[in-house]
Amino acid sequence: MNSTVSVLLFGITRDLTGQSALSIPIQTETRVGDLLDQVRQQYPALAGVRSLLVAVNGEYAEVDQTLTSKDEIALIPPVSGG
Amino acid sequence: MNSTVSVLLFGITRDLTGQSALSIPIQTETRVGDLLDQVRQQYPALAGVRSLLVAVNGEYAEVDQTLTSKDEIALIPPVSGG
Amino acid sequence: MIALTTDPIDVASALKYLQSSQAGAIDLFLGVVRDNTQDRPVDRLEYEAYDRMAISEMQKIADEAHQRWSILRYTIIHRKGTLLTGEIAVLIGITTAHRADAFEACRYIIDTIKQTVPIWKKEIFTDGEVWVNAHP
Amino acid sequence: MIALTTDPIDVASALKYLQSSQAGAIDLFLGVVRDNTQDRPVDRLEYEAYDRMAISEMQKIADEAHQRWSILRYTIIHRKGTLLTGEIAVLIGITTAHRADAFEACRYIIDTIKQTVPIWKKEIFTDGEVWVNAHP
Repeated sequence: MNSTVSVLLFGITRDLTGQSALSIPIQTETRVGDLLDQVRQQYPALAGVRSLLVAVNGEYAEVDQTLTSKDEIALIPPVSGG
Repeated sequence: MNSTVSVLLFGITRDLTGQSALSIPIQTETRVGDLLDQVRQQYPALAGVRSLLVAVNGEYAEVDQTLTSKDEIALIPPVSGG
Repeated sequence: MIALTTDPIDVASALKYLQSSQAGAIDLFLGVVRDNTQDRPVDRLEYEAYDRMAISEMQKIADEAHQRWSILRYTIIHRKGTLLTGEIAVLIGITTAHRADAFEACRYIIDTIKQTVPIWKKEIFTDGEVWVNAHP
Repeated sequence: MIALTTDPIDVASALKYLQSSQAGAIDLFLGVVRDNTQDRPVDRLEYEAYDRMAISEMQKIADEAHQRWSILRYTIIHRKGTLLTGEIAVLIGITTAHRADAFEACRYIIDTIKQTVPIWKKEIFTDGEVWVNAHP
């Protein structure tokens, strides 16, 4: 079963892509690591970012976590709050 | 040459002696340690105080510092500010 | 109390909130917007947050601090939106019975906020802009 | 800025004083009068100082902190006279470019004040009074 997830963008990732969310096709059993590979392939501009983490439903996710189309997914570039 | 110094009291030392200053006779070359001995002899009530330091002209003094009648001398019981 | 706000941070109400009948110490940390740059003066800063996650991450940090130290009251307020240099970007206030707990908890919270909370800061110059920390 | 005062400590004016154009961090520590006693509730506290020496000892501590850390502005205000529980007995404020300096200097100052500054505190109960720290 193929579907599409929306990936929220913030900070530099939004500026580099010119978008505030990306539509990324995922297959069943797509993992966080696979999503990151796909995002980097589709948006080579993101290579300049020092590190990219993924949040799933508002929590930092490990690379082997499996994604579903119901998840709220976000790319987290290096934070600079405080 | 004998003279008298006034020793300022604060906190518990004032309460124990009922005075805000003591008149203590000193000889030439009296040192801080001698003064403390004399104070303790004249006012045995001060024995209950955990520690007594001496300030000379607003500075903590060592026991071997020599006193003159012009010095401003104070007993410093354990502090509890802050 | 945890907040993410576009309004200027009100130190006086934070202090009022931090009062406690058993309070012996209050440590209040203010992170102030500073002009980091050497040659190019910063015009303003833009703070952006992934709101939902920023709040839950700040809550996790506060919960962890509660586990580690004896805290009577706390507040963490982070600003977002446009800030000028000199403005308060973050306030952390900790009320404890004993001062060591207040200092240690406060420092733990600000150090951890800077590592994990999804908030991003962009420095805006007259001739360009830079996301802080993003590049190698 | 160092002060010993019988007036209530005004946190807002201290904060105003601590502003600096290069400020990145302000750590503000408040020592609050606490009821230390288990069984006997404290009615009030009396703080007494050897004024001249208290001020010069606080100045020495501030000078030493200036040597050790990079401090932009500081204030130390100690209250004396009659205080009720919940009132601020001491305020220490440190403004720095970087937060580690603010935390470390602030903590050094309050720790050292408690060791060396000639200020004494008496707890007053309905049925007696005790000078804190004086007895073995």
